[in-house]
Order: sequence, then C-alpha cells, then structure tokens
Amino acid sequence: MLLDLQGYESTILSGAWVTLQVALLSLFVAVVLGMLGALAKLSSITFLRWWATLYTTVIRGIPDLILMMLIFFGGQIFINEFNVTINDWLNEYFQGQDAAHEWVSYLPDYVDVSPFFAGVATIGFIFGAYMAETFRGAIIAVDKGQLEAARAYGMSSWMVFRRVMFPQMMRHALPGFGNNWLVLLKTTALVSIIGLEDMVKAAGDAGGSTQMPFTFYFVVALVFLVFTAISTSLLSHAEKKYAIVSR
Amino acid sequence: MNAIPTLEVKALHKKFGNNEVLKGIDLIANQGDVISILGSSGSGKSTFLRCINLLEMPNAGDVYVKGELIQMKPLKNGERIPANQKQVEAIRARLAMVFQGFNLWSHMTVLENIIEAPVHVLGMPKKQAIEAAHEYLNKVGLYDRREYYPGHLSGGQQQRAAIARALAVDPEVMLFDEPTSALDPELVGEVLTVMRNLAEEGRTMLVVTHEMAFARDVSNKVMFLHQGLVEEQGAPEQIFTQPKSERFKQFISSVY
Amino acid sequence: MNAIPTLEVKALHKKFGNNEVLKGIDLIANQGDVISILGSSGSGKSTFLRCINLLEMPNAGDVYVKGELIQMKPLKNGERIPANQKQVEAIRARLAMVFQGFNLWSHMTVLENIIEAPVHVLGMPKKQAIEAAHEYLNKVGLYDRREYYPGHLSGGQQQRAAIARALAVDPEVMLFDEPTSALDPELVGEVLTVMRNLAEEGRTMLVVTHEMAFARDVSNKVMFLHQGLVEEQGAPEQIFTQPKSERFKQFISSVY
Amino acid sequence: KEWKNVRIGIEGAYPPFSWTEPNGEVKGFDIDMANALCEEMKVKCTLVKQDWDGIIPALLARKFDAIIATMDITEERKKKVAFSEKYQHIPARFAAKKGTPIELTTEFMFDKRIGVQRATSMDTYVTDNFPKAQVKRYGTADEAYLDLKSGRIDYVMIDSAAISDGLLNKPGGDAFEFVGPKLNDPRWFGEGAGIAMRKNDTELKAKFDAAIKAIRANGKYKELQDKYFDFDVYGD
Amino acid sequence: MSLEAFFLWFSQFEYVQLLINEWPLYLSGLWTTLWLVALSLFLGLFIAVPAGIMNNSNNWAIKFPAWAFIYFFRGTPLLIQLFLIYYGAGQFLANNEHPIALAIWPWFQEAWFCALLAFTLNTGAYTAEIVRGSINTMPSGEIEAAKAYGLSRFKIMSRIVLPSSFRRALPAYSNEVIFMLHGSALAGVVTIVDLTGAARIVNSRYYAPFEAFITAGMLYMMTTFVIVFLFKKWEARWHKHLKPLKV
Ligand SMILES: Nc1ncnc2c1ncn2[C@@H]1O[C@H](COP(=O)(O)OP(=O)(O)OP(=O)(O)O)[C@@H](O)[C@H]1O
Ligand SMILES: Nc1ncnc2c1ncn2[C@@H]1O[C@H](COP(=O)(O)OP(=O)(O)OP(=O)(O)O)[C@@H](O)[C@H]1O
Ligand SMILES: [Mg+2]
Ligand SMILES: [Mg+2]
Repeated sequence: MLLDLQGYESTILSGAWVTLQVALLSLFVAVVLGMLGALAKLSSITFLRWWATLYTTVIRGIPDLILMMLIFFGGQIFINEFNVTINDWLNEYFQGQDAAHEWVSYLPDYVDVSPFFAGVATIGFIFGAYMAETFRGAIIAVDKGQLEAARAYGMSSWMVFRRVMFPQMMRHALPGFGNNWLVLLKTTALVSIIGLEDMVKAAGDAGGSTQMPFTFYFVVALVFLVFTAISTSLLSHAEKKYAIVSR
Repeated sequence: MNAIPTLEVKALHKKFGNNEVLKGIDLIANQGDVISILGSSGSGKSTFLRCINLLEMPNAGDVYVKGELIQMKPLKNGERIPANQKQVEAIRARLAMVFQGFNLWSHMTVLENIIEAPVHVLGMPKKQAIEAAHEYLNKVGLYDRREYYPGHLSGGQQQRAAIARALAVDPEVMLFDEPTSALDPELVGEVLTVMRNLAEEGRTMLVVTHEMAFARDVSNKVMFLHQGLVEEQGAPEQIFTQPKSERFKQFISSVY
Repeated sequence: MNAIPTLEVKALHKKFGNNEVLKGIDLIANQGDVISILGSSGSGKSTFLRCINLLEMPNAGDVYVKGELIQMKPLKNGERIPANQKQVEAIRARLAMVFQGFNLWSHMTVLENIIEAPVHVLGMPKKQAIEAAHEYLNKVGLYDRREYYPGHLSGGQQQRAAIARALAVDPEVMLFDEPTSALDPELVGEVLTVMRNLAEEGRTMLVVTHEMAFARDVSNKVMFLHQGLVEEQGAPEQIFTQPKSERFKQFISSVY
Repeated sequence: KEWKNVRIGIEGAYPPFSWTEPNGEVKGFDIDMANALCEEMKVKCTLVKQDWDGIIPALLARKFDAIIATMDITEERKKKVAFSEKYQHIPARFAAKKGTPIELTTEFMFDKRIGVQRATSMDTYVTDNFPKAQVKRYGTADEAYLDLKSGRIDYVMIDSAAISDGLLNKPGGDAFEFVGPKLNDPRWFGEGAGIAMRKNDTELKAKFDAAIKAIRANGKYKELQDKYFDFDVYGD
Repeated sequence: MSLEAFFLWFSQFEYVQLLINEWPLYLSGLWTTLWLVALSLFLGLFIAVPAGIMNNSNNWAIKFPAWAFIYFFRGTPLLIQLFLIYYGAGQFLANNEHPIALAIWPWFQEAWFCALLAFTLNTGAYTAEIVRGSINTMPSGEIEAAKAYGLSRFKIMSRIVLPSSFRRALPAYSNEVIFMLHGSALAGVVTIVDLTGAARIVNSRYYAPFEAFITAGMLYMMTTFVIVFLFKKWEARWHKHLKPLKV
C-alpha cells in the first residue's frame, strides 16, 4: 500500500513535532528581531538605521539555505574563536599580573550550537528581516494623530508604544505577518539539510532505508498541508477579530 | 481673581527651519477664562496650542502651569528639548487637548478611551475611573454609546467622546484645536452646545476656532493671530464691535 | 422624421430578485433626438440605460436599434440571456455609453482609449482610427492631452475623453449616465458645453441627468421615471411649465 | 585538559557501519566501535549525528571532538584534522547493474554517470581520475543507490562493505554487482579509516591510539568484527 | 612592492587560493542557477495566467482544479515538491513498462528536468495567486466600459483585464522572482551543480564552509540586486499611468 510507513510512523510523528517547535520558536525570535529591526529602521539614530538596513538588505539578498549553512557552521566557528581569543587574552593578562596564574576557561571553550538551536536561530534571524519590513509598514500605517493624542495625555514613550502603537500596528501587520508565518513554516524544511532531525530529515532517512522515498515525502507534504490549513483558518479568524475595530 | 494664573505663556517663539511661525506670543489665562484664538489659515494657531503642551518644542519663551515653569534645555542647533521628561508628562496630563481630527484611539471603545489616561497616567483605580467616565459620558450625551468603537460613531459623536476623554483627566486647562471644523453644520451645533456648558461650569479653555458666534457669545477673551504675532486681543464685545487692526476688520468681514 | 426610429424600447421590465425596478418602459428615439431622463435616486434610470445595451439583461421587453431586434432567449429561472453574443457585441458598439465614473481604461493613454474600439471592434485600420481620433479630440478640446494617461487628467478632462471615446465608434445613439454628477461646478460647465455642441450637430442622445437647465434648454424630450414607470414625459417647455403629475411637480420644486 | 566526556560525530546513514533504526536509534560497526573505545578509555561518550558532507566542518566548529565514521586517512584531510591510527581498512569499489562492463580509463568513463557520496575519498578519486565522466554527488549513500536502481546513474562508487549491506544484500539488490577491481590506492584512500580529531587535541589522539591497540589485543575488536563481517576489516 | 610580489603576497591567503582555483566552478554554477530560474519563471507564467483566471471563476468545475493545484504548491515546501518529483519519478516511472512511463522517463531521468518541473509548478502556483489578486482589483467600471463598446470576452481579457492587471502585479511579481532565485538553491540536493551545489563541492574540498558559502551568497546577492534594478526600470516604464506626473 502506498501509505505503509513500515514502522517509521513514530519517527515521522516526532519529526513533525520538532518541525512545529522549530517553527514556533523561530517565529518568536523573528517577531522580536523584526520589532527591533523595524524600530531601528524608523529611529532617528543614523547608526541604528544603518545597521537595520544592512540586516534587512543582506538577509533578503541571500537564499535561506546559504544563510543557514553560513550561520550553522560559520556562526559556531565564529563564537568559538571569539571565546578562545577572549580566554587567551584574559589569561595572558592575569599571567602578567601573577606569574603563577593557571590557565582558566573564563568563557566556555566551545558553545554547543545544536542543530535545533542553530535552526531556530537561523530561521528566526532570516524571518526577523522580513518581519521588520512588515512591522515597519504597519508602524507607518498607524495614524500619527493617535500617537500624538497619547503623548498629549502625558503617556511616556514606552507607554505610548505599549498602549497605542503596538495594538494598532498589529492590525496592519496581520496580513503580512500571516504570509511570513506560512513561508517560515515551509522554510523549516531546510533545517533537515543542516542535520536537524525534523520531519523532512526523518522522511529522508526512512525513504533511504526502505528505498521508498516518495511515500515518506508524500506523508510529509500532507502534514504540511494540514499545518497550513490550520494556520490559515486561525489567521483569518484573527483578522476578522481585529477588523471589527477598524469599521 | 487668583494671584497665580492657571496658564501663562511668555514670549513664545517657534521656527520650522527658517520659517518663523510664532514671533513672541504672550498669554495669561485665569481660572474660568474661555479664550478664543482666531487667525487665518497658516497663521500659527495650531502651532501655538501644540507648543503649550510641548507636542512641538518652542525655540524660545516660557510656559507656566499654575505657576510651575516647564523646564527646557537648549541644544547646540538652536532647538530645545524638555529638561525633565517626567515633568512634561505630568504637565501634559493637566493640559488636556481635544484634537481637530478627534484622534480617538481606534482600538479602544469609547469607555476605554476615556479611562485610559486616568488609569494609566494618573494611576486612578479602574473602578473609580469607570464611574467618573459614566458621569462625563452623561454630560456629553454619549452614555448609551460607551461600548462603541470610534469607527462606529458619527463625527459629532466622536468629537464629544474626545471631549469626555479630555474631561476625564480633570485638566487645569482644556485646549481645543478647531473642534468643529471637520463636522457638518448639524454636528457643529451638538459640539458647541457641549462646549458652552463647559464654559458655564467654569472650565478654563483655550479654543482655536473659526466659529465667530462661539468666540463672541461664549468666550470672555479673543485673540487674533497674524504673521506670528498677536494682532489684536480683548473682550469679544469690544473687539468685534470696535476692531482697531485693519487686518482683523478684514478677517471678520470675510468670515461673517 | 424617419420611418424607422433610431432606437426603440418596448415594455421593458427588469427585476433584481423580487425587486421589480422597471415595470414596463417604452421609448422611441428618432434621429437627432436628445432625450433627458429624470427621476429621483433609485428610480431605475441607470438600470434603464444599462438594459438598453444589455449590460443588464431585461426580464421582458424588446430593444430595436434602427429596426434590428436584439435577440434574447429566456432561461428556466425567468432570466434571459443574449441569443447571439456576436449580435450583442455589434449592437453595443453602435450604442456608445458614457459612464458617470468615466471608466476610461487606466493603462492606456487618451488616444489609445479612443482608438481601442474602432480598431479592435470595428476593425478600422489603426492609421485611419488615429486620424479620426484627432478630430474628436479637437472637438472636445483635448488634442494636446492625447498622450496623457487618464490618471493624469482632471475629472472634466476625463469625462470629455470618455465622450471622445464614445464619438469614435460613430454610434447611432449615445447613452449618458449622469455625465456631470461626479464633477465640480466648473467642470460641469466644460462637459455640458461639449454635450450642447453634440446636440447641435444632430447626434441622437439619451441623457440621465440631474441638470434641469440641460434638460430644459438642450433636450427636445424629457422623461420622468417614478416607481419603475414613466410618470410623465413630453417636450421640456411643456412639462416644466405645466407638469401634470403631482410627483413630478414636487420633484422639480426640490431640485430647483 | 582532562577528557571525561567525549562527543563523537557519527553519520547514521551508512550501513553496516552506521544506520538509523525506524525508532531513531543508531546502530552499526562504527557505533559499537565508538562505545568499545570509550569504555576502554574510561570516558563518557555522547554520540552526535551529522550529515557526512558537514562532518569535518562540524568537528572544526567543535560540535563534537572526534569523528568515528569510516573516514579514510587522506593527505587532503590531514591538512585540516588529525587522525588516530587506522581502525579499519576496507577497499572502495564500483557497483553497477549486472553485466555492466567497466574500464578504469578516462576514455571509457567518458560521459558515464557515476554516483558518489559528496566529500568522500571516492568523490575525490572519481573527480581526479575521470575528468570527463558525469560525477553525481549525493548527501547519503542511500540516495545514490536509489538513482542507480532507477537508472539515473551507471555506477556507484562507495566502500565495498557499505555497498554489500546497503545495496546488494537488500531486497532488489540481486540485479546489481561489484564491477572492476577493489580500489585502495593510498594516494586517494589513505592507509585505512581512522578517527578524526582537531589537531591540537593531542592527548585525545594518544588515548584513542592506545585504546585501539588495547581492543585489538584483548579480542574485543574481533568480537565486533565478527558481528558484522565475515572477513578481516582491519586489513593487515 | 612590485605588482608580482603583491600578487604572490595576496595569493598566499587560503581564501584567495580557493577563489583562484574554483572560480570556474562558481561561474558554471551561477550559469546553471540563472538559466534554471529564468526558464522556470518563463514557463511558470504559462501555468499562472490560466490557473489565476480559472481560480477566479464562479464555476466550481473550473475553479476546483486550479484551486487544488495552487493550494498544494503554496502549502508545501519546495524542497518536498522537488523530492516528490525526483524520487517519485525514480520510484514509479523507472523500470516501468507502461508506454506513458517509457515515453516520459527519459525526461524525468534528468535531474535538471525534475528541478525545472518543480520550480515551474511552484512559481506557477504563487504567480497564479498574484494574477488572481490583481485581476480581482481590476476596476469593474473599466470592464463594463469594455463590454459597452462591444469588445468580445476574449478581447476584454486580452486587451483590458490582463494588460492592466499585469501592470498592477509587477511589484508582487518582482518579489516572486527573487524568491524563486533563492528557492532555486535547493537544486543542489538532487545532484544539480547550481551555485549552491558548487559551494557545497568547494566546501567538501576545502572544509571551509564559511568561505565556500559566503562566495555563493555574494553572487546571489549581486544577482538579486540586478533583478531589483531591472524591475525598477521596468516599473518606471509600465507604471507611468499610476505615478504622479513629473513637472
Ligand atoms: N511640522 C512642521 N514643519 C514645518 N512647517 C510647519 C509644521 N507645522 C506647521 N508648519 C507651518 O507653520 C505655519 C503655521 O501652521 P499652523 O498649523 O499652526 O497654522 P494654523 O493657524 O493652525 O492654520 P489652520 O487654520 O489652517 O489650521 C504654516 O505655514 C505651516 O506650513
Ligand atoms: N445589481 C443590482 N442588484 C440588485 N439591485 C440593484 C442592482 N442595481 C440596481 N439595483 C436596485 O435597483 C434600483 C434602481 O437602481 P438604479 O441604479 O437604476 O437607480 P438610479 O435611478 O440610477 O439612481 P441614482 O440616481 O441614485 O443613480 C435601486 O433600488 C437599486 O438598489
Ligand atoms: Mg490648525
Ligand atoms: Mg444611477
């Protein structure tokens, strides 16, 4: 039968769970980075604007897969070398102070960037750039008068953001946010290429061992369709809810 | 009359780039004064109001609220910034502004709009704020619309809600920027009635307006801005009947 | 007068769901007639025009253009559809419509808009179409704007471009649906001048309008629709001065 | 530095050396070898799965400390990593549909489609020796077998033992066979497979070398070998 | 320092050596990426336009196939689609005596064909949504005007609706083109040596992931910028009617 999974059901299922976790956590990272990026882009401080623009342009100019490889390998090498350099530097310094000083790892020699973490960080980082654009648009779309009124009643900047700007921009951000989420969800498929045991990787292994790859990838496709269907209906629900306010 | 004016503005200057919009405006508002500010379009009326609560930063001049000076410090480029952000926030809550475009927060119901500042700025308990809000809603005749979102109200209703929102912080002074200009004639009537009642209650108000009838009948002081200066001012019965300035004569003849 | 009328409508009925908007309208337009169609909002004026060129399908009644009956066939659900799509397309090109909202094709320049139908419907050689278009552009005073896109023209210019587009198919009848209602008074003048000139040239026109002056001074026949029927019709000098129907009396008194 | 914990990189898709069970557990000769060596060295081992073509970068990035994944000790790799003494030596071979001729010459291999696993010594061998062949590089050996079966490629070139287990002895494998000679030219395939480590971890290398010697001597190696192979994988 | 000495000094860096040795590989990879993407986009249009029009139809029998096609290809990751086509063909078409299988297998045997097919269907589905969206925002008055002047249904589509919609779809389509360029990085997983595939080969030769992938990343970014630039020019021509007049 086409859909006989030959004992791999549970691996695929737990892979699906990993996919979902990666997606949701990356979404969280992306929203935080996106918010910061958007605020930086709109900030009056040239330095921040410059970095945010660099971030969004570079990320959107390079394919996800390449970025993932870069961050997964290059990122870890970078962190480790950084830590080792700092350790060496500190130890040399203390040895200069006190010749009897023994070599100590002040920062860990290696930071274990697990594929899970790397996947979440990478996808979050990539989609942070897309979210930043969405949020920036949404922030601009908030009527200036709304913010002025808030300031005129004595709200502090943080309160203006929290009580007026944020709830209002979410409404404008929702459609773009929804699109980004759907693309993000599908991008998680790439984490299998950097070795994370997600649903796609599980399907690949199973397909290799049984030499029946189509079957397993087909099941994965169906699971993705289910995820998308659920997301779309939740999103349209949310959009309806926010729409009442805006007449 | 009080010894200390409720609001005092001294020699207020404001430039936008090279365009000097206000060239030294003075104003004293005592408890219960209703001051109408007139002037042709672009004469700086809105800018003046916005400088009072520091939505725009004046380049020179001082603002005192009940004798308290709002501290500002100059920057190198000739602009000034608030010396003490906390003070500015506190002062703003005492000078409630009613905007020309209403600017009600569209994601909150009318009631939520009204209790927002009392609860989150003044720290009033929510329950008490709601009770007070009900009273103001009754006053502006919007009690039965309290659960509506601004987007579902007519222009006049929105403006009245904005007035209730301003009342809710029990401000020293209410600043109105053309409160009726976005409304159709019928709605103008609604809003002016509410404002007339406020004046009778003894609220201190600064009103930028094009409604001569309001300026003449309701306010006790009228101020006419022209080219960044106060061209003419005085009690309405006096300045409407015996205008001294040519420019003001021309202005009232064109508006009537 | 010709034996065969240019346009003849017989007992036209139109329902939307259960709402019977037109309950049997007759009309005869001879060569050179300018017929104004009046009526209050919702009385079915637009629907009547749209039924004539089959943008809406009438439920009953016949339309003849120069004696040629437009063939329709009934469906089971009481609606009718064109019996011969080719015939409808051909007829539509002979009944040029000028829309209230202009509906110029926004991705084409004025000139391209004008030659579109002559070239792609009537099969005129492009060169000849352009020459003709220049003439019509001169007539409506838009020759120097021929390379502009509609989005870059004022409302009155757009409406005049729409009229030139209609002229370009050299139609038997021009149908105008409130050609001036979206325009400001100055632009109204522009467009009415063009229409007056067309009337003087002897064009056959059906004009839905609220401009009483136009109806009275330019048209030679006026028709007043009320509740789906022709409530009153006749020569303008007669029906404006001696209206028979109460409803029409009331209507003209409110519009004047 | 004290080595109490060693993280070992493994592949998990290269039977019989390592493969993944349907329930996700990894098994195979390399896995058993890793566990035996760790036991011998008295250290705690953590196994980390990593795709083959990222396995050396991952080692360098300190995602783990050693690689036990049937990695040939080649000159190229020695530039980047250090190797223990060899712990096995298995020749590489071509496999193809039964009856496919083969000649290891540039002319014969002209336009032939050869599947290899990306970044293996077989990849380098084929690339260097048959410049006119179409070399197709796969992430895992299994993918190469799939394409061999469907006829997208003419040959695969992989470790002979891996081919036996992954292709020939699997259902449908009887249509295929080894073709051509066993290949173990040290220039490409080195002197066997070793454990790769970062170059500055010299104590760890010493530990592994000692442990390999010890299990060779105490019979543990033979025990493991017999579990998977009916020939001498150490290749003396 | 003489030029030659400078060159010697310069070329001692590992990365420079990598570039000197491997640039032909990168160039041929870039070429593969470019023609694959260009061809998929071109062919994708032939799917997108009919599918977009069909998905707008009120007739269920016409709408459903287009809807299902679009839903599947937008709802699942491109990686999975590629795997399904590539391995699905291997599993079902190879060694199959059915005359259809015999006829099409020679095509599916080629990895580039599978990638081209997957990319074409994928971009076809996404572009179909863009087409549908822009047809939906077609001002209904302009269609009525076209009817009123006797244009036939075919002419209304081909002369009024499509030209106008294409113009409005241009910004969204330029995004799709960039996404497709990025998505094409997946071609490498089915043995195609595209730009990413080249980077992976270089990585496996030098064990230098950062250098290998950053080079590819830069080339992708340059390509992206060229695309953005070309679309800007195209928009300037096609969007004259939407932009304010220059005075
Ligand atoms: N943020 C700004 N930047 C630059 N110029 C400004 C700014 N705000 C106002 N101005 C200028 O200052 C002048 C006064 O503007 P203001 O809005 O105070 O006029 P006003 O008297 O309120 O007019 P109106 O009756 O039209 O509302 C105008 O010339 C205006 O162009
Ligand atoms: N497509 C439609 N579906 C249902 N009802 C319609 C439709 N078009 C028009 N109607 C109804 O038919 C009636 C007549 O509409 P029509 O647009 O012809 O009026 P009108 O005389 O042109 O009015 P106005 O002066 O406001 O343009 C109205 O009650 C309207 O609601
Ligand atoms: Mg103003
Ligand atoms: Mg109408």
